[in-house]
Amino acid sequence: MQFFGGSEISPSPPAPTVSGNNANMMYVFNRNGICLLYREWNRPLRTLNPQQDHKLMFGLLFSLKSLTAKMDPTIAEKGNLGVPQLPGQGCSFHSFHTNTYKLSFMETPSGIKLILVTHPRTGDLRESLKYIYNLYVEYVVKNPLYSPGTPIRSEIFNTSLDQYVRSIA
Amino acid sequence: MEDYPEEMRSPPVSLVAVAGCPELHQAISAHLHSLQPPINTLALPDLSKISLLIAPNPKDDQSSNPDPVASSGSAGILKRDWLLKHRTKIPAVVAAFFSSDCVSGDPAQWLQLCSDLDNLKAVIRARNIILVLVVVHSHSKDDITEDRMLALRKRAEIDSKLGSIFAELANTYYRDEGRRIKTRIEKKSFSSIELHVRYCFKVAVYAEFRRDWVEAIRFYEDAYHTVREMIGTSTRLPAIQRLVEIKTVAEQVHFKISTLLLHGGKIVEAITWFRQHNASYRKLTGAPEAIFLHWEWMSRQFLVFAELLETSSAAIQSISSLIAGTTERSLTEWEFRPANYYQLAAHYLKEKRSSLEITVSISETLNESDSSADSVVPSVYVGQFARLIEQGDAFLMHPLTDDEYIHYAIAEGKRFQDSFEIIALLKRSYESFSNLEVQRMGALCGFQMAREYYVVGDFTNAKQLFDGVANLYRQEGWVTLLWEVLGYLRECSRKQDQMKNFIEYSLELAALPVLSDIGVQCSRIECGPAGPASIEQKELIHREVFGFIGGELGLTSVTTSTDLKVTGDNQLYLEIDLVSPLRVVLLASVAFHEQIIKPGSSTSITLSLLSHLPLTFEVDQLEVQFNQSACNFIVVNSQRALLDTANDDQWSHRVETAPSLSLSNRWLRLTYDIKPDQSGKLECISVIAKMGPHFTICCRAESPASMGDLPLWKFEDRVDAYPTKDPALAFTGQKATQVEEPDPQVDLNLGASGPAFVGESFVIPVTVASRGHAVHFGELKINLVDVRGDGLFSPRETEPISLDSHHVQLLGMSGPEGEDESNQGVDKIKKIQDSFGLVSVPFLNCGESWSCKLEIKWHRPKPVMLYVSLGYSPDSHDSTAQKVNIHKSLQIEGKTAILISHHFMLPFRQDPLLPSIIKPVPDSDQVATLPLNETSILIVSAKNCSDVPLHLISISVEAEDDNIRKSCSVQNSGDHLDPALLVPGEEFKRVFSVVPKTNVSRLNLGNACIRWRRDSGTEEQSGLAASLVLTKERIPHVNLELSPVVVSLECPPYAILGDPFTYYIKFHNQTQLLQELKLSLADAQSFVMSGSHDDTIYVLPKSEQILGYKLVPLASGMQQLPRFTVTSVRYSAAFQPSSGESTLFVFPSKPHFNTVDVEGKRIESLAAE
Amino acid sequence: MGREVSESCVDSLLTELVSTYSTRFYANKPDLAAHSIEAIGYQVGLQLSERYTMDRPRFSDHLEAIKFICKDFWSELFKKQIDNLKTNHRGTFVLQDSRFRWLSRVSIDPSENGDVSEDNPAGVAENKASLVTKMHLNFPCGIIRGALSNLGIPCAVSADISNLPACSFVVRIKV
Amino acid sequence: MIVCVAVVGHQNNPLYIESFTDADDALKLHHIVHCSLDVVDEQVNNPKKSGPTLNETFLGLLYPTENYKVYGYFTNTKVKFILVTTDLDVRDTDVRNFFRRFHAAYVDAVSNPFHVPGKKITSKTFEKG
Amino acid sequence: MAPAGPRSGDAIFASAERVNAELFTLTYGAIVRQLLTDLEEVEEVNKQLDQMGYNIGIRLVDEFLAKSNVSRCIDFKETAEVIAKVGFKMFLGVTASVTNWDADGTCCSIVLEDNPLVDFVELPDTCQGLYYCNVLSGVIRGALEMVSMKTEVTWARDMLRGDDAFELQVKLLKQVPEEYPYKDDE
Repeated sequence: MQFFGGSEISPSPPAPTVSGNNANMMYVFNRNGICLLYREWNRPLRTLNPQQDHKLMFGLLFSLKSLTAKMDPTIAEKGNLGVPQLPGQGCSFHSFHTNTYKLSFMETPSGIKLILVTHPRTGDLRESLKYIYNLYVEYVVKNPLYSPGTPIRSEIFNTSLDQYVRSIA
Repeated sequence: MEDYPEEMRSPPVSLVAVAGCPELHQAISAHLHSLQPPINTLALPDLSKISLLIAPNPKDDQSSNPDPVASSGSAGILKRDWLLKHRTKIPAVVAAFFSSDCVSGDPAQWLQLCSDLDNLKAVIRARNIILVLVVVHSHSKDDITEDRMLALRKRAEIDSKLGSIFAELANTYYRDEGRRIKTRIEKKSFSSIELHVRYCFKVAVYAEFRRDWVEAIRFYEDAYHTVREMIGTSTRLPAIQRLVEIKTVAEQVHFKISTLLLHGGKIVEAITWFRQHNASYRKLTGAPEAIFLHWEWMSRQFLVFAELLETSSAAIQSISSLIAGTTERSLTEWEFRPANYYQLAAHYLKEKRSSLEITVSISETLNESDSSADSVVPSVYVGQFARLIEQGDAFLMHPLTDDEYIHYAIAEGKRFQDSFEIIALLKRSYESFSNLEVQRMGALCGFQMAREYYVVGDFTNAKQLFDGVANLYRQEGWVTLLWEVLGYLRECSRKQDQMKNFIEYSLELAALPVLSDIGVQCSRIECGPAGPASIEQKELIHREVFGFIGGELGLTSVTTSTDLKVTGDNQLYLEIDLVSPLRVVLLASVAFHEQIIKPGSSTSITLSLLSHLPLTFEVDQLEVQFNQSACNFIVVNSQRALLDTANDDQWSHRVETAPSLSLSNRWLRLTYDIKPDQSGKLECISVIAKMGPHFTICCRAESPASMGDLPLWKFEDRVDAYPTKDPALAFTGQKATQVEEPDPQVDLNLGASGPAFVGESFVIPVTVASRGHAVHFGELKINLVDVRGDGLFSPRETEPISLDSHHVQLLGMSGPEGEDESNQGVDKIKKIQDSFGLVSVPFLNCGESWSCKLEIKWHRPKPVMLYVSLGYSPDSHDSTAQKVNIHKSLQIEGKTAILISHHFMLPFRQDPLLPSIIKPVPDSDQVATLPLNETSILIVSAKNCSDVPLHLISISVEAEDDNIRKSCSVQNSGDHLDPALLVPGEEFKRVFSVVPKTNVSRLNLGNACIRWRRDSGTEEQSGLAASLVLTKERIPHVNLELSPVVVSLECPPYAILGDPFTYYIKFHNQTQLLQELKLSLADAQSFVMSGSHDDTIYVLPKSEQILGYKLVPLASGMQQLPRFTVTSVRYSAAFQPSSGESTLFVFPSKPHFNTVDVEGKRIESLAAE
Repeated sequence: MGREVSESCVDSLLTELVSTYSTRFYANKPDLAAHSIEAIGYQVGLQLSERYTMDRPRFSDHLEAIKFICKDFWSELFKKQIDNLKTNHRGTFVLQDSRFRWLSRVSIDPSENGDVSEDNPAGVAENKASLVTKMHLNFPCGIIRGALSNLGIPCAVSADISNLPACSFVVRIKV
Repeated sequence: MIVCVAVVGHQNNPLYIESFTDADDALKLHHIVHCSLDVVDEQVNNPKKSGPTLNETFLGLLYPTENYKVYGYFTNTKVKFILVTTDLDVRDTDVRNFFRRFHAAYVDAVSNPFHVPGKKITSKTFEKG
Repeated sequence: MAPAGPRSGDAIFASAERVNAELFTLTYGAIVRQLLTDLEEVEEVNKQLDQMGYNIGIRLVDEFLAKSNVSRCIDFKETAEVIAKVGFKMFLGVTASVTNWDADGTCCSIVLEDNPLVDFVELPDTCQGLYYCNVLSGVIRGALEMVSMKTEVTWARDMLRGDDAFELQVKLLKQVPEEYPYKDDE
């Protein structure tokens, strides 16, 4: 599939698996654990302050990754639990879901982590995350005003993101 | 062109001969010459002479009968004298004149005549010249006068006929001749190619005689081509001479052709023709030893053509249009410029010179035999030479061998100074180029000229030219060319031992950015004195120059073998400014780090130096100069132990030392602190570099921000860098900075009070109070500026009140109170003008203060801005020191305090009939009209429109001159009034009775004058504050009129209810005429009255008529009397007393009080309303 | 020679160029940064104009040259022409590109104010953004100026971004 | 053959001048080139005279000297190319082509970021004997 | 489930938005020259170019990953290959080759025969010692660092200095694993 004539978004986003607005929130972290983006669509109650929330989410992923890697039956030698890894090293998980929500996760070799929390019954969102990653490249990385590693503040990006997420869910 | 014989240069003119009757010749020849086309005349006293003239020469006869002897034909191409002969010796027509008496004379004469004719015919026939016989009748010699007349007449008619006859006869002759030869050409009946050429030439010439240019050109061209053919074929002469002959002929023919073409205005053809000519002969250099002949010949071709072109191109229209005309663009406009050809002529002449030199050098051995060259002369044929050998009395021409010829040619060649010839040529082209503003080609010529001058050792001329050229090359950055020129210049100045120039040129040379690869090329060039333009050469020059600078080397001058050096007694000092070509040698940029600095505080300054000399060099010391010399300082190169130099000003300037001052093509950047103590502009003027004891370069400082680019060429051996490390400074840096002035420690106060009134001289106290600063050389500047911008005075001011045209005026200023200003103030006032003042302030110590008063007078109500500025210097020692300035300004309103108004009233209950009023003339202006000799009343009122109480001193009416005062009496009723106090808004009236006496149509009463002063409280102190002010207002003039009838009404001052009184109407006729008046009396409801209401009265001249009516008041109080209207029949004008006049007060019962008093008051009050 | 490279090469180069000059070298001297960036643009414009005017007849007047900039020159650079050209006939021209490529991705979120690291009110953020954008525009301005002056038209060029991503360049010809 | 080519800046300053003769007349050629600028000025200033088509870059024959022909070319960027050749019958088209190639070479040369107006390396212009 | 393999550089280049190389080349050239005038010292210029490259690399890597569809860069060897084959192609439109690996596979050379950066460029004598293309080394360094490979990139050959090709020596110093950025204790 081909991406992005200039900044036009040409490709058709992968069809949402289930219809109905079921995207809750989205996180983007960079390799240093800085939360570049937090965006929520429906999240009824908020218990923690943003910082804690982000930290919690990052921690969850971090440990989950090492856990999954640790549990990997296919690989012979495994580092000790909690030993840091390279991004994309070892196996990694794409998503998990609880009875109330589903968390889809994607990590690029450059350590960008995309987390999309949706309704538990949402289908496979990997392509969607890829797509969002491309949005990120087009509108964030290529925005002359954006300095890498800083929180994303791009109107175009947010709008197109919302638009897209709405279309999945 | 001049070296061509005349007959070549001008078109031939027909020639006829006249013989006999010599007394007529003069007239005839004159006449013939005046013909159009003219005819030249050959005058022979008698027929016999003609045979001498045209000696029938058998050898010369091949024109008449085809000559069997081919040798003569092939001896040469053209005879040298042939053309000349036909123009001067061989007439087309011979006219033999016989006077009738010798025809009808004695047989002896007759026989004589016949014989003459015979041998004349014999002579002529040989050349089939046409013979004309003219018999001149002249009558018996008695009666002279008549004979004269006849003679004249006859002569005249003869002449007139002759003219035409001769002309056509001559034509026929030339035509026939031409035709005869032409036929030969056509049927190729000639033995040799030479003859072919010759025939063509002749035909052409004959055609020219006939002014048949087309044919002429045709045959010349034919001749030309044939000649060209001969080159391969002919074998007649030895090779060199052969070529010479051919070329010479070709040259002549070509000359003919181009002349004809150009005179025919066929420029383009001419040029193309010349091009071919040039092309076909340029390569024919001939034998090497004779090659210089070729170059000479070439040069001549160009020269001649250039001259032809020049003479004719005056006639032709603009070149550009010509070019537009040419279809094929191969012909560029430069080929139309004579300059072009001069240049080339010069070029070939140079070739000639050099080749000649070579030949000479080779053939030095032969020199001794040069004498043999003397006897060589041009032979009978064009372009041939022969040795003249003397045998007894006869000369005979002996042909030359080529060697002999060469000798001869060389000998000839040596005789000429080619250089000057070349210069002359170049000059011509140079001038015409510069006339056309074709600068670059001009420059080239200039350069070549200069080089010639240089060669012949004329350095002044050379230098001047070179300089001119150098400028162009500098300006356009043609390095290699510039290099060459500079090389010469350098040598010139060396030869003229001008050390300074020499150094300058050398430095510039050394700094030139020669591109290495061009350098390589130039090594191939036979390069000028500059040597090859290469890096090595630059370095060589560099070293040499610094040798001179250091004083080691000396300039071995040509004139005095003593070599002059840069030494103590002749110092060397170079200036480099913004336009100097030496900027590349040394460039100084200076930047202050701050644009504005406080006095006494220090700032840093960066000076950056750059040089493009090939080698880096050390400077012994730098001196930096500012406009404030106190700031100057010196930077000493620590590596160079400074010699005795500059010790003289050590003490005055501060001296910095730099580890090293080596200049190269990288910026040398030095930063120093600088601490100006004077305020104002601080600018770096120049940086002076000292190298060696006796050499200094003064380099004008430049701001990096506005640093002009170096000359066009770039030095690509360095990336261009900024003069200062800090780019910000590089873009904005300035060589000048502003030092703020110390903030003033003195107060300047303007004590202003309230608005000023027009007319009064308003006083503004100014106080200078020092706190901290002493005031030296204090100066107050005072300026009045109109707030609304429209000027303070109007030049075209008319009304007499302000005779000077100023609206607001600075009257003067008075010194501090206490001392009286009359003497004290005046000498302090330096200058007081109407709107500007300059006042000096005395010395004040700290804490002291000084004050003065400004007097300003308003003539017009308008607001004014008063600017007062104090300039002083806080320290005593020099008055020139930077001054401190304080500025104050104050806006003052100028108001009118008193408003004057006036109006006239007629006397009480008395109405003059004034026709002009009653039925006004349409165009009458609205001026009041007063009855003559009657008493009218003028009321002047003054209103205080200011907001302060004013004292009214007097109100008066002042006539402007006495005769007015005579013409009418104006006096104020009642006596002088004591000063009245007018509170704001209050109005004060004064009554004047006016009695015009003399009868003038309009009367000028003068001005209403009001004297007043501000009410300065109770206590009157002596200040000017309460000075009297006079306010005038002009009373517009009034018309006077004598009223024919005056009607006045008389009744008691008052009436009492119920009791009757009489009421008179008095008619006074002031005219010499009987006046009929109609009176109609209206009823008044408050009175009962007796008598007729309408009446017609006749009043006798100068008499008075009175009507009386009894009235009984019916009501009390102020009552309206019965109004009456009087109509004058004569003037058909009616009039009526004002209602005010016809009222009367009715008392209910008889009052008791002083009537007079009452009356007075009543009048007052009545008058007042 | 028709050679091409990915657009992001140029984009990232420019982005980096600007940030280098305006934040690393002359962080506190914006005018200096602007000057250098403009100078770079100038050289590029100079060279490009040399290249793109090859084998075409000489321009007879200023307007022709400006038109050239609007049409051929612009489409060489951006594959589109200038959308709107205005002039006052007294040496001032306004070239408007309704969708200027180099600004197409410029965007900040006005709603979101500040962030964790340095929290600055939206206003500040915004005008900071517009400053950076202006800094970017020095480059195209330089290009235009370079091109024109190489065509013998000395001029001053400024840019106006009242409504992104439209952008208009104002050319004032020096007389 | 071509004896000299030159590039002249808009201030009539030589940017590049190269002569291909081993004869020692480089200086002379410089002079010729310099003088030819007069003709260029003339033609450009009143274009009615200049080449067949108005404002064409190719100016055609500027002027013939004794042994040379001088051709001119005037770019849009006010840069002048001068060509001096010895062969006296050259077809305009050849000259045009030469100039076109030369122009291309020139453009590449000035595209060198380090190019300082002045020196230039158009080695590939030796073609066309 | 397995991530689609890397897309070919040509495909990406073909599909990507492209611009005239001249613009790019000249712009870069102008930048270098301006740096030279502003910084004067060649060494300093090299440094800055590398720094710029590094910053560009940091940004560019994401575009590279997103478009090339590369999902993991663990192995240095294959990463280098991808960069050479895909990276150079998709951005500069030229292909590079990876050669002379050292024994332990931590050092290799990326060789470019063709390089749009240096069209028209000729180094003046004064700029010897300038690594004109230093930006490239910076980019690679930056990009690799983003995929957690600390490298050292140096020039082995430079056509501007008369060599027959451009050769970048890439030496892997270490691979930095991802750290947990927060202190464990709150």
